[in-house]
Amino acid sequence: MSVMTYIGAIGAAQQEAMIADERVIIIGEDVEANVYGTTGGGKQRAEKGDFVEQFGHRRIRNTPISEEAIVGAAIGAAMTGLRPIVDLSYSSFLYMAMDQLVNQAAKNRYMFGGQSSVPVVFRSAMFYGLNTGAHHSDRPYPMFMNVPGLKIIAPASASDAKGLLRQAIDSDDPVMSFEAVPLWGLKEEVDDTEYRIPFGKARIRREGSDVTVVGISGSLPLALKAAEAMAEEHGISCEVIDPRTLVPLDTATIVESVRKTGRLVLAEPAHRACGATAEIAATVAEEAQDALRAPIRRLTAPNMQIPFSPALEAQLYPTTEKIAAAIRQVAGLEKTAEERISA
Amino acid sequence: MSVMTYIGAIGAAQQEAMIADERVIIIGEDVEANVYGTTGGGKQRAEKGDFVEQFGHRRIRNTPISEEAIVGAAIGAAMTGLRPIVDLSYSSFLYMAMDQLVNQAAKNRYMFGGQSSVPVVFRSAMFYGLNTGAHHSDRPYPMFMNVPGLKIIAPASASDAKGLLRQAIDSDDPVMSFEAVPLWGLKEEVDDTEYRIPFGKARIRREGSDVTVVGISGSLPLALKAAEAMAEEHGISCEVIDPRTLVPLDTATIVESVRKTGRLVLAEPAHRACGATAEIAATVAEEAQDALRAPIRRLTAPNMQIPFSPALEAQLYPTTEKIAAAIRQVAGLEKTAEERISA
Amino acid sequence: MLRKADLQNNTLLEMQRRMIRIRLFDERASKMVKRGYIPGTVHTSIGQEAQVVGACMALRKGDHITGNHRSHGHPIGMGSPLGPLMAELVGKATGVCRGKGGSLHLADYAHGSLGESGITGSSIPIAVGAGLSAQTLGEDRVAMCFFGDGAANQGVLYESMNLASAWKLPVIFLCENNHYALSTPAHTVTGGRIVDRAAGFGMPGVRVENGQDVLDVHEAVAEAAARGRRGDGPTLVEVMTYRFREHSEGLRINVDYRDTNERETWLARDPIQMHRAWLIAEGVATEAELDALADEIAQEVEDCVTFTMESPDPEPKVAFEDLYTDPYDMEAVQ
Amino acid sequence: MLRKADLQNNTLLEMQRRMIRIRLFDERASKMVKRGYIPGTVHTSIGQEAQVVGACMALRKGDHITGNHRSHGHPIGMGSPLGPLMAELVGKATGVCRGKGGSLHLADYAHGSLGESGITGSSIPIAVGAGLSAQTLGEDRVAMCFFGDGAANQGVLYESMNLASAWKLPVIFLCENNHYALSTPAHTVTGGRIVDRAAGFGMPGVRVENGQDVLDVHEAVAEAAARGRRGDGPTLVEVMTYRFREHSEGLRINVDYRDTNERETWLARDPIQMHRAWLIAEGVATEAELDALADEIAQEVEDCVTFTMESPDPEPKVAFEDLYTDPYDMEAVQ
Ligand SMILES: Cc1ncc(C[n+]2csc(CCOP(=O)(O)OP(=O)(O)O)c2C)c(N)n1
Ligand SMILES: Cc1ncc(C[n+]2csc(CCOP(=O)(O)OP(=O)(O)O)c2C)c(N)n1
Ligand SMILES: [Mg+2]
Ligand SMILES: [Mg+2]
Repeated sequence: MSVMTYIGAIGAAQQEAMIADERVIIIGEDVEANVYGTTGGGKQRAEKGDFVEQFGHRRIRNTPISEEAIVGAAIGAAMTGLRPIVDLSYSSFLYMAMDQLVNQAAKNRYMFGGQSSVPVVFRSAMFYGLNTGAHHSDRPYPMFMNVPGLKIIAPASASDAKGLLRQAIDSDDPVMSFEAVPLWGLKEEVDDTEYRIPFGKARIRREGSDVTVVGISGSLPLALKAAEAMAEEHGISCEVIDPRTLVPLDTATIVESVRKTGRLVLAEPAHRACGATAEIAATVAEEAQDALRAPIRRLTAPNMQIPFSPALEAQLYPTTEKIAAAIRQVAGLEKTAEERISA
Repeated sequence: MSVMTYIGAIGAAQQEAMIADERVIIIGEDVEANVYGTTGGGKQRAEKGDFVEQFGHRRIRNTPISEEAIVGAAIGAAMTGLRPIVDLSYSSFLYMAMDQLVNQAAKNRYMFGGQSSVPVVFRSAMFYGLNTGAHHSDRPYPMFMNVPGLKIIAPASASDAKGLLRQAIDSDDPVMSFEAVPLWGLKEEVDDTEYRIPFGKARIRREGSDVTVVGISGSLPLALKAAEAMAEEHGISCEVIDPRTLVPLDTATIVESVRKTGRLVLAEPAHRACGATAEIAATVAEEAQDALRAPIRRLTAPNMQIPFSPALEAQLYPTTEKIAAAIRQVAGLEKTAEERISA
Repeated sequence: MLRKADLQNNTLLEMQRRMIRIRLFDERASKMVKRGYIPGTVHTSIGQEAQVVGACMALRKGDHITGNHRSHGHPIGMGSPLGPLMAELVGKATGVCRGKGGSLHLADYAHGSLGESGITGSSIPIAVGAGLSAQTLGEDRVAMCFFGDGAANQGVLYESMNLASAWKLPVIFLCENNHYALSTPAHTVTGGRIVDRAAGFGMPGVRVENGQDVLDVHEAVAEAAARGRRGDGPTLVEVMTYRFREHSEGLRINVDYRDTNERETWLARDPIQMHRAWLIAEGVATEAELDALADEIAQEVEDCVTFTMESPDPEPKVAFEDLYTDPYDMEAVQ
Repeated sequence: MLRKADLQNNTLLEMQRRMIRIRLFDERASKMVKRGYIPGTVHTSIGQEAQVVGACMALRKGDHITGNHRSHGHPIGMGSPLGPLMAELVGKATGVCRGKGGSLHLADYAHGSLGESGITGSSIPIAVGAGLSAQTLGEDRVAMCFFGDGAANQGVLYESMNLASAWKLPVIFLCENNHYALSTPAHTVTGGRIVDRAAGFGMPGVRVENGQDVLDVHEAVAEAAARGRRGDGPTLVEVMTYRFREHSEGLRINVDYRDTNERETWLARDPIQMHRAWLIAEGVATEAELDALADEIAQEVEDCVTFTMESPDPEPKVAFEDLYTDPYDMEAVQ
């Protein structure tokens, strides 16, 4: 065990996988100089070693700024013997490669009747809440949930980041990794040995009986804090769940929890419409409607673009306070706006 | 009034708008020869006139196969005085232009503090259920619902197609039009004069008191048929709602209806995860959970790619029968699978 | 004439065989579209056989290709058996993609075909990836992507050319310039010449002016393949050719976008007739032998249709397979 | 020397003014990043002033530009006042984009700036669209897009060049080749020379070898603009230059990706010093006059900082405005 940051854990998983399997390569813009902090270089964020020295220029390659071709080349390489990791840096750049992600990575194996497999990982980091403006603040994982054929991980802690990414690299299917930049610095005890976390198994981060709270990616730590505050302040017992992988999505664990608590609060950093929380809420409304004792509450970024100014941006995301207020509300401690008006 | 097909109505709206405003232009692949049937040419599908003759080569332009540049150029032209309509033919080609749609069309006005406006329409047709295989069968509107700054229309009838598209062309904001190819041939009496249908107003296609049924795009006519069958066969009174525009989305009308009926069945041709029906179901679970007397039911394409073979494809979409079964189920006439097992 | 010396007679005959295979397969497919056996449409390579076969036969076993919507010729050019291809077009369980791809998405991994793409240009970087794996793993193979003059205006081509050039990957970019993209004449939507785009990306560009001559095409591509194998990087080969049929079978276009004279000039340059005449003139084969070859292939096409029509439809559950490598989980997708 | 004859003295001085404006603005912005007044980072144009100003001043009122992440120089080059730009970098209500864009997304419609783009390459087709509207509406204007040597490998550039060429649009593609994309030397990821890519797309390509000379840049771009206005279509102009600072302020890169000798050679070719010496040598201005000019601009930058620091933050509700042209509807977005 050693203490690792979230971003350090990502670097560690990459290093582990590259040592374990010669077919694993990393390509991306500025990966050689470790600009984004996950390809070694002791002085930077990733914990150990210089990947270029360790693995050579053939296995760590700087690319031109050509996201579509890079992603396509990684897919083609995956179909012919390599296991590439593509570092796409900001999630906002995924759109450049959308055709390759949706029409090739997701569809090839299916269209070709199982002839191909596409063992490739597309990593990107969601910078949000950091005043980077609308072109560098996207959290577009919900789009990709609507694309069958991709798998999606969204780790919310260092240990999950390491185990999920390792599983992703080992997977024979294309996996998108959405990493939360607000969590980059978060530290945790992480197992130094090789381990993998299976996809489609939510992690119950806190057991509870009154309200089920689901937090996705960067919203999970906020949900945990809110749950603790609610336990202390009001004795409300929250069960906090981290789905960890969005495809496959472990709705069974969430439904089971709601059957116990009867109340559901959901939080995620993506825009509201057709987000991951919409999918979860819809599934619960289908499968556990009879168990619901209060309306479901979603906390998301609104259907609004992201402004630059620090005076504007922070208000757009779920916060511990907003999650706490929603918990109080579904637990009946806080009146809804409507109830207040009619009272 | 005259009888028009759905696709004829689209051609008519384009023609009307081009006559009314010189700034309206149409660009796209093979629009001059009217290959996709909405740019005139009497012998083809659109009803009247040859657009090239009528409006000249400056206003109807064949483009290279360069979706990203075409979309970007349309955005730039819209920001500097034109009102372009971009014919992108198949919805599956939208991914090629994803960066321009998401990072430029949707964000520019916002990022630049209102300095620009982007009056452009992006038309594309959803070919599905037509054995065109996974590269030509996409119904990706849910992705774009997650992108604030775009507006989205999804007409389900000829008269709506004409009025919504006209409103889209008149709009000063970027609008995506998702047209349903399975409806292309559907005929209806359509007003020949210029009219516009405001965005964000759902159309109640059938009033009813027992079950609310929402049908999106090509699923709407199926929902109507199912509703009629249920009225005849079981005396179940369905209220059938067509949201017509997905952004803005008129959830108020749906919530109001559910408050009356207590039951909700949703149908759409898109993939299930994070679809438009997920958003609607989630909103209802938030705003009318107390009124629900049965679980919500979503009928969608599963999270599976689209196979080519006629023996395989049809089973993947909502059908009249599936919608009818769901209506019976929420109305209590059909046991759920679980109930059947436990009984 | 000189070129003949380099090629064995059986190779020269195999070229003719594969060109006829494409022709007869596509003619049959066209009929089957009209009669409703094939759902949707198909895009034939009729008229472009020399361009396809000359290119494919310049590759070796182990090499890879990717293609586009004009799709049947490429795997046939690589030597795929016809039965599973035709069965795929009809959507049968015995199709090369189990009926899940259809005409636009043929793939035959056993014969080096990594997959055709219904999205124009989209399979170009896939071939670059096959070149990348070859280089990284030290495998002696090359990859070739086919795309049209229309697709040559997709940005991904230039990203791919640049990447392959910067990394010196063994890739052949093969532009099938049949002068039109659907109803759109190439010259109306193309700035400059496609072949001239190679230079700016640091690679040789070769234009095969007589793309109806299978030997000319073969020579250019063989040279490009050799270059790739030597580690000297990619080549752009533009082959000038013509499609004899409409863009896709059954499509009717309202406008005369192709000049009658132009069409007739090209129709007179049938690649199969041209190669036949050459084979006879050079004494590689007699008329009778070539007639027998054509008959043999006609029978092969008959057989592939019989195979197809006798094949079962896929079971409905097949729709739920092959999305992931994981075992099939119906629950997860519903 | 010849070139001077074509330009008025006040234009020659205005070039110097705008270059110094960029330099002092960016130096100040850099300090404000370090001190935490500016959130995030900024990408300065220090060292590239000649390339920016020479290009912008070759345009006329009514012309349009689009830009990229290295963003401040472009609007300043077009004559934007500094106050609202600096206020934007800090996120104030008085910012040119109301504080909603920030450094990467400056736009100043009053001065022809249609917007910088944080996504590299993404604003290129926007300029093509401005050229399309000019041509369609018969307006006598041109559009220019700025992009780096790194962005020159984005496919959208070639789609855009092809489209502009096929349609003969009045567009100038201006490549700011500062030899690096972040830590990546251009030659390691670029096949061929960028300027040579023009020919294959049917347009002239011009390389300004001495991109530190504002007059050289101006001449090339003025020629390209004239060509566009004549209806002769687009031009690719590649300007060879160098950034004097790190990719972005505050960024520390672990690796010495730029050679010290190389840096020193370029630092010795400061565009502002070079133009100053030329202005004096040509008798356009005296040392004293140029010193006064620099002082004046230093004061202007002081004032723009004062303006910024005295400006209020935007009201929180401003975050909910400007998404659509429709009146603001909070309900709809929550
Ligand atoms: C991205 C994309 N855009 C548009 C289309 C529609 N489309 C199919 S084939 C075709 C023309 C292709 O022309 P070309 O590349 O020259 O190939 P050819 O058909 O002439 O062989 C078009 C526009 C498509 N399939 N994919
Ligand atoms: C689509 C996209 N990919 C990657 C980035 C990250 N990025 C920002 S600037 C930059 C380097 C750009 O280099 P160049 O175009 O030469 O411009 P310069 O910074 O040298 O002026 C990169 C990779 C981005 N902003 N957008
Ligand atoms: Mg063609
Ligand atoms: Mg650069």
